Amino acid sequence: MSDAPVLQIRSLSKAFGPVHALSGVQFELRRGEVHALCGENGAGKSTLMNMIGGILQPDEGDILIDGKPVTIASPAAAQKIGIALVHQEIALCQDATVAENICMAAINARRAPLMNFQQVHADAEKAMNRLAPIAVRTKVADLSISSQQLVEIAKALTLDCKVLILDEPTAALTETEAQRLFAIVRGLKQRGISVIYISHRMAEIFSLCDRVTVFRDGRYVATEAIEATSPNDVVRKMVGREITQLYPDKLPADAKPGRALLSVSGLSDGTRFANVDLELRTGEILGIGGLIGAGRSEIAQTICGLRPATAGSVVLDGKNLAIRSYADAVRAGLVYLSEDRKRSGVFLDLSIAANVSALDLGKLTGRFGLLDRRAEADQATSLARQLGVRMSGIDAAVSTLSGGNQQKVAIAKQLSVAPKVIIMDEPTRGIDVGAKVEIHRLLRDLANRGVGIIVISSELPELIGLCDRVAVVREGRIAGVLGTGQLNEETIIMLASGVQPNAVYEGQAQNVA
Amino acid sequence: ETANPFKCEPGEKYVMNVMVSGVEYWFPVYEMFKQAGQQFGCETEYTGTPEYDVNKQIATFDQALAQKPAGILVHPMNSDPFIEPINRATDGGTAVVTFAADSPNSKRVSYITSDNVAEGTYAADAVAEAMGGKGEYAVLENPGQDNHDKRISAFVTRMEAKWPDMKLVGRAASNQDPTKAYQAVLSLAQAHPDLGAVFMPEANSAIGAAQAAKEGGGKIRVMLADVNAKILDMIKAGEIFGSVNPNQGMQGYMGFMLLWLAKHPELIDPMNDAKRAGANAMKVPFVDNGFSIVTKDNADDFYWDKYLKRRGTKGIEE
Amino acid sequence: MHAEIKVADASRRASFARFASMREAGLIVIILALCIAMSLASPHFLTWGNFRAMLMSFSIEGIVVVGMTILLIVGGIDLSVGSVVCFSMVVSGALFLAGLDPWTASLIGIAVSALIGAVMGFFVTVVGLNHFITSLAAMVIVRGLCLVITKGTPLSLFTLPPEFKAIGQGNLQGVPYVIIIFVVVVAIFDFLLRRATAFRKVFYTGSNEKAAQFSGIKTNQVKFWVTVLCATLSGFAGVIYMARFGAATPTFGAGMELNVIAAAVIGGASLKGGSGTIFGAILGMALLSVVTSSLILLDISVYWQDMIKGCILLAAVSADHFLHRKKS
Amino acid sequence: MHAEIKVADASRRASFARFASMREAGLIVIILALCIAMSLASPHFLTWGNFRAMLMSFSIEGIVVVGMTILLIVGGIDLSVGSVVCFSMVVSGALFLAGLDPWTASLIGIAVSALIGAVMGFFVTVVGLNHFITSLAAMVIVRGLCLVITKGTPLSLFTLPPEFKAIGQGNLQGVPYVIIIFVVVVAIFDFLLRRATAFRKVFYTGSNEKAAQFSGIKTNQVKFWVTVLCATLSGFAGVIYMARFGAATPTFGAGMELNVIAAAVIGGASLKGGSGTIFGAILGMALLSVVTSSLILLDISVYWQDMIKGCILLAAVSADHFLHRKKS
Ligand SMILES: Nc1ncnc2c1ncn2[C@@H]1O[C@H](COP(=O)(O)OP(=O)(O)OP(=O)(O)O)[C@@H](O)[C@H]1O
Ligand SMILES: Nc1ncnc2c1ncn2[C@@H]1O[C@H](COP(=O)(O)OP(=O)(O)OP(=O)(O)O)[C@@H](O)[C@H]1O
Ligand SMILES: [Mg+2]
Ligand SMILES: [Mg+2]
Repeated sequence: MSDAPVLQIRSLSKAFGPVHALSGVQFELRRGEVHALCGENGAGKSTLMNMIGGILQPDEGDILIDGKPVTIASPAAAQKIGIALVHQEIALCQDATVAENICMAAINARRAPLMNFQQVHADAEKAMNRLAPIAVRTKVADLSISSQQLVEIAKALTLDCKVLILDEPTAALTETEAQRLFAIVRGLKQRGISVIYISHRMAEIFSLCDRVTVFRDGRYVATEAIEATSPNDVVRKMVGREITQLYPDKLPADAKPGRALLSVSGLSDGTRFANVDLELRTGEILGIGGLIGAGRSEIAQTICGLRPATAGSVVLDGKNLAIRSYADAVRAGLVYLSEDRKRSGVFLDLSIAANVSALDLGKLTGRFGLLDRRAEADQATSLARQLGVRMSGIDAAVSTLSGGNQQKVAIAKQLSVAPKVIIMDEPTRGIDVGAKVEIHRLLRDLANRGVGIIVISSELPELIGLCDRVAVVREGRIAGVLGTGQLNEETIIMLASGVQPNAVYEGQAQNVA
Repeated sequence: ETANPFKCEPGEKYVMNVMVSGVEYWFPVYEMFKQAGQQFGCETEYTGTPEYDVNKQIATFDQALAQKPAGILVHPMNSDPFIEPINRATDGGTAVVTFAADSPNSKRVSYITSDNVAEGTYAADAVAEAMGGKGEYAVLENPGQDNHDKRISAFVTRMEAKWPDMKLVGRAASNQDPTKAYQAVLSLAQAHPDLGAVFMPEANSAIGAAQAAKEGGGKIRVMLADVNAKILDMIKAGEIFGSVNPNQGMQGYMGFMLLWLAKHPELIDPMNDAKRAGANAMKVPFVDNGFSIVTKDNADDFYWDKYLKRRGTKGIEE
Repeated sequence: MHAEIKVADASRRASFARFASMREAGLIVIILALCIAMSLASPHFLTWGNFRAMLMSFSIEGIVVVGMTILLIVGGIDLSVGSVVCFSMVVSGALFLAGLDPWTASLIGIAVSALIGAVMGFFVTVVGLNHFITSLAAMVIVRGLCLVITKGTPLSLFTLPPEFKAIGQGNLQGVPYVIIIFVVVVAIFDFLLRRATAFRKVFYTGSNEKAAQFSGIKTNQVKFWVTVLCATLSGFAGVIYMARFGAATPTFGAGMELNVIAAAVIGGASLKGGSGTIFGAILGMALLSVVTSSLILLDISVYWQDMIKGCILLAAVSADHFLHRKKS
Repeated sequence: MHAEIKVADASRRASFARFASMREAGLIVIILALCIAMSLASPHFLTWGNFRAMLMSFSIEGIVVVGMTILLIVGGIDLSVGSVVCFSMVVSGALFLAGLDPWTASLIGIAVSALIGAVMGFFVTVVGLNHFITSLAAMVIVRGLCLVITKGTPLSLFTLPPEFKAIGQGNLQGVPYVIIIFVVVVAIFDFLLRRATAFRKVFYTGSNEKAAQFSGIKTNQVKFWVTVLCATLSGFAGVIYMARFGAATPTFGAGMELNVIAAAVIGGASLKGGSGTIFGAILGMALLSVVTSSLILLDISVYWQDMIKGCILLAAVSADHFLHRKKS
């Protein structure tokens, strides 16, 4: 009996109307292993996890726990048999505190008629502090998306489970938090808990996991031991082709610097950041790095007029940008891609086509102020093809897309206009390797054509591989700007945290222990 | 030594209390209530809730009572809910008279109204006579409001009793809403092409009903109770057949008298057991203020704004 | 030849599929079913007179439904529609009685209605109150204004010139102008809501206000103008009511808001914003109207009418829900 | 000694800060300000008689507000409360007239109200309709039932035994039982809503139903029971009204829903669910009541009452909004 895998999936299928999300897949999770699940966006990873977590029901096939077939009728049922799920899409009660969100399952199971808030706060604090020092009495609505992601993880960690599913937990996290999470996962593994780990970051998979299973187009492809395979191999199985060049060529080191497209000087918002100077030149891709909560998003949003500034100036293409609202910025040719796609990136209930055209309706407006629906459809179709959005059609609601494909729609929306400068906040969050390469190539093409590109990213390899220069933000100030020659993980981490990299990791180790 | 006993003490105040206080039915009542008050040298006040809500009306009644007036002339929206407040008022020395609707089980001293049954009965006779005692008719109702229900049932009862050839072909609820009345009459006219008359117990529905009747070719006689400027205009134009209108003025004037008398029982030395029984010797249980039939011929005399202009008063605002 | 049949068949099937996938299909089926049942039960049901009566009974309110639906889509709500309808009647009527010609008076009536919408829009967008509470206050205030202006008595507008009354009472070759106006307004706004760029922004704002802001849409402007539009359409409806009834009653339209919102919700609008169609809302209105007049036609006792009406409503909405859910 | 003062000062400041950060602080300030203004304007305002009248006017409705607030928090709404209040009166009254003792009759009245809640809960959770449309249908159906049972005429319950009537009309050393019951119900539910485990689930469900489900909360059960609770409290209120009025009128409670919802929303509940407090909702109710009775005390012309009432309401809500926003 102890030989039986903790969890086994047998020829399981699931269809959403005409879309076959999964067809006859299999999967096996052994006791105490960390098992990676890989696949392109829309391969069916989250769908499978949702079925294991009791949120969806399979059309066909079996789920076996400890060798016995089970029906997992609801999330509650899943919890009862020891399955904890960290969702790809953040699902927290915005009006409740962090502590209550973390302890919600416990509160639900509680027999005592009255709440014991002290206990809840203490328990939540304990779980939260293992990951990041987020005050547990804050309302979730007041947290940034990355902090919410951490809360979501902490929430799962409080559950007494034997299978922990992590669906892209690090998509919005920086190195520091990710490392803490890995340490925790390793600790769980030691205690015999099995973990399913979904991620598009190959480095993480190869440093953390024991085995890897690959899905493609809703079908099972292969399962390998990590030692027996390589990142390239996994990518090939996922994408079905070889990816030779992960990042596009950068500007040659001796290239003449272009003219200044966007200059920010002395920008402050009075609370989160102060005295920010930035300059973006034609032809280059400027990266912005930093820890969670450093204020990168706020800086970008303030530049675009999405938040008020208290001091400083922004010059766009030689003209002083006096904007009162984001609409002015868009008109002036400055657009921003939000990091929080669910809250401010996409319209979940609207069609893909309508989402793509939201940023510039004027372009699609024909005579009498009517929308040219053919032009809208053409635009959506071509951008969706370019970005490889897996969908049933451009009329489908965005809510029916997989997480990564939703992100692609959000990017398509930005690309639908022809701006002078695009600021992208975590653009490749949740996007698979193949599509990432495609998006990076697109950004580089745009840069070469004179469009200014600023990329905010928490993924260090992306900053280093894609950007020509990286500005690092620490506690609301620019800690330094690194040129091509200086770009490496250690330097960025050092600037971002203000400490030597080794010290950072030691600190974490202590925290975890 | 008191030359004229029919005078108020300084500060003696009489209040009139109603629900849906913004509608005009009450205005003539209060107007005469006020005139009587002035003749007696009393203060008068018009209070009530603008809403159609018994709970809110009781709140305004209680508030008025908190100021310890000499008497309250009240139109209790529902009879029984007012028992407790009226009794509390009476026990505290405030006289209470009900008008147009009663609270029979309370300790109110008097009740003054026009006779709803007589109104319904007359309306039935008028309609049936005009139709030669033969034909189809329908009624629009406002189920749940007592005086309206009484008028309707009196109307129907009279038809059945005295006019056997008049056939009731439809009852619909219009709930005092002109658009609902409009739709109801249009539908009724479809179902019953020979419909010759429709009766409703209030004026709001009549505006819609008359319009529908007019669009249906004017064969349907619209009969109602109560009037307003629009109804009067339509009566004069022949678009409405007629209306039974309570004598609101007398309701107010006599209402005041009844209150005043109830407040001053010492004026008489009753020749009965009232004193020994601790009862109010001035108790007049019921007064009928009568009603008028409004037709083309007399409609001109019922315009409220013309009356106000002629009298030079500000109506309920004083 | 065989192939041809297949093609025809396929195209028929395709157009059926398109019909079935419409949000409104369920409602249409239910209303038709009710109509068939009714025409079996009453010989008077399937007559032009009866349909005309039903149409007349909801056409003017239907104009208010149009505004409400758009407002619901943007995530708002307007409880003041009944009061504004009344206010527009009262203002126009009073101005007419004061000597203005009825057309100018009506225009002013509609304009002040729009102004009320603008004030509500101000409180919603600038002050930051929600639509519910703002329009609730407006409902009370505007009703109060009606009382102030009329002093509680209906204005009799008997002297309105016939060419003005014709709007509400006349007809073009048997089709009342009211119905024509209603159909035109519905058609225009249904079309605009599906096709016009400006109205697309209404959907964006209602679906996800923050995402709309992050797409450069001035959501406050959108909400403001939709609020104004809803009040303006209410004002327009008020003027038509005035022409129909030749009167301006200060209590007119009380309780209308619930009926109008119910129609929109039955027709697929969500109180949470982001969805709804005008065609659907009008079908919702039609459903309510068919039920009401059926009960009168069948001569159901007034005591039972409410109960039966509510049950039919519940059954219809449940059926629609199932038809719609099976589809998706 | 200097240090002591500082400590006292700090603790005073802290408790002030705690007060100011309460969601309800703004409303309390506004109501107090209104009361002070009123007591300067009218000598009758600051009397026990007047306060008793104000309290009495909203105590029973306040019990309905409690249920509505909880339902709003879970993301629902109940338009049928007025009808259910009436239904409970009518059923209990009819049973009493049929010979049952009033206590049993009342229990049955409350039970059938709960049953109505259960039916609504069924349609919401199992069939999947939304609360708005379900409760709208229930409002019409239940009102219809009241008419059917009473045949449209009020039931006179003059013969109710005095010990039963005392619930609605009696008092304990000058404090009416109605007010005592109201305060107890509010205190219990306010406490439970803040502290009870079961009621926390209401907040979670209303805030994000999916997230709550993911945590194992059976949100449909939560919604079902809250719907039942709201109807049950309405039924309870109906029984008290019956004791107070000694009558059961088939039209009672019409329009109550709007007032009740308005109170909850003024008190901070959101129609989108997830937030609201009972204390706040009761303050909302109190605000509405103080405004109404002030106008009557000041002997404002009825033509102007509505308008002024609406304006004060709007001003108060705006002020509250600013006070609250400044805080956060
Ligand atoms: N509710 C739904 N309705 C229709 N289609 C759906 C729905 N949910 C998922 N799908 C489809 O199922 C497929 C698998 O989606 P899933 O979310 O499992 O992908 P994934 O592997 O998790 O991708 P990602 O890496 O982007 O998160 C996709 O094609 C998606 O469009
Ligand atoms: N009170 C709040 N309410 C809503 N959103 C908030 C709030 N505070 C911060 N945010 C959002 O959080 C984001 C800022 O995130 P954060 O403070 O973590 O800075 P950051 O440097 O962008 O970090 P990261 O992007 O890595 O999360 C912004 O998008 C901002 O809109
Ligand atoms: Mg996924
Ligand atoms: Mg960020």
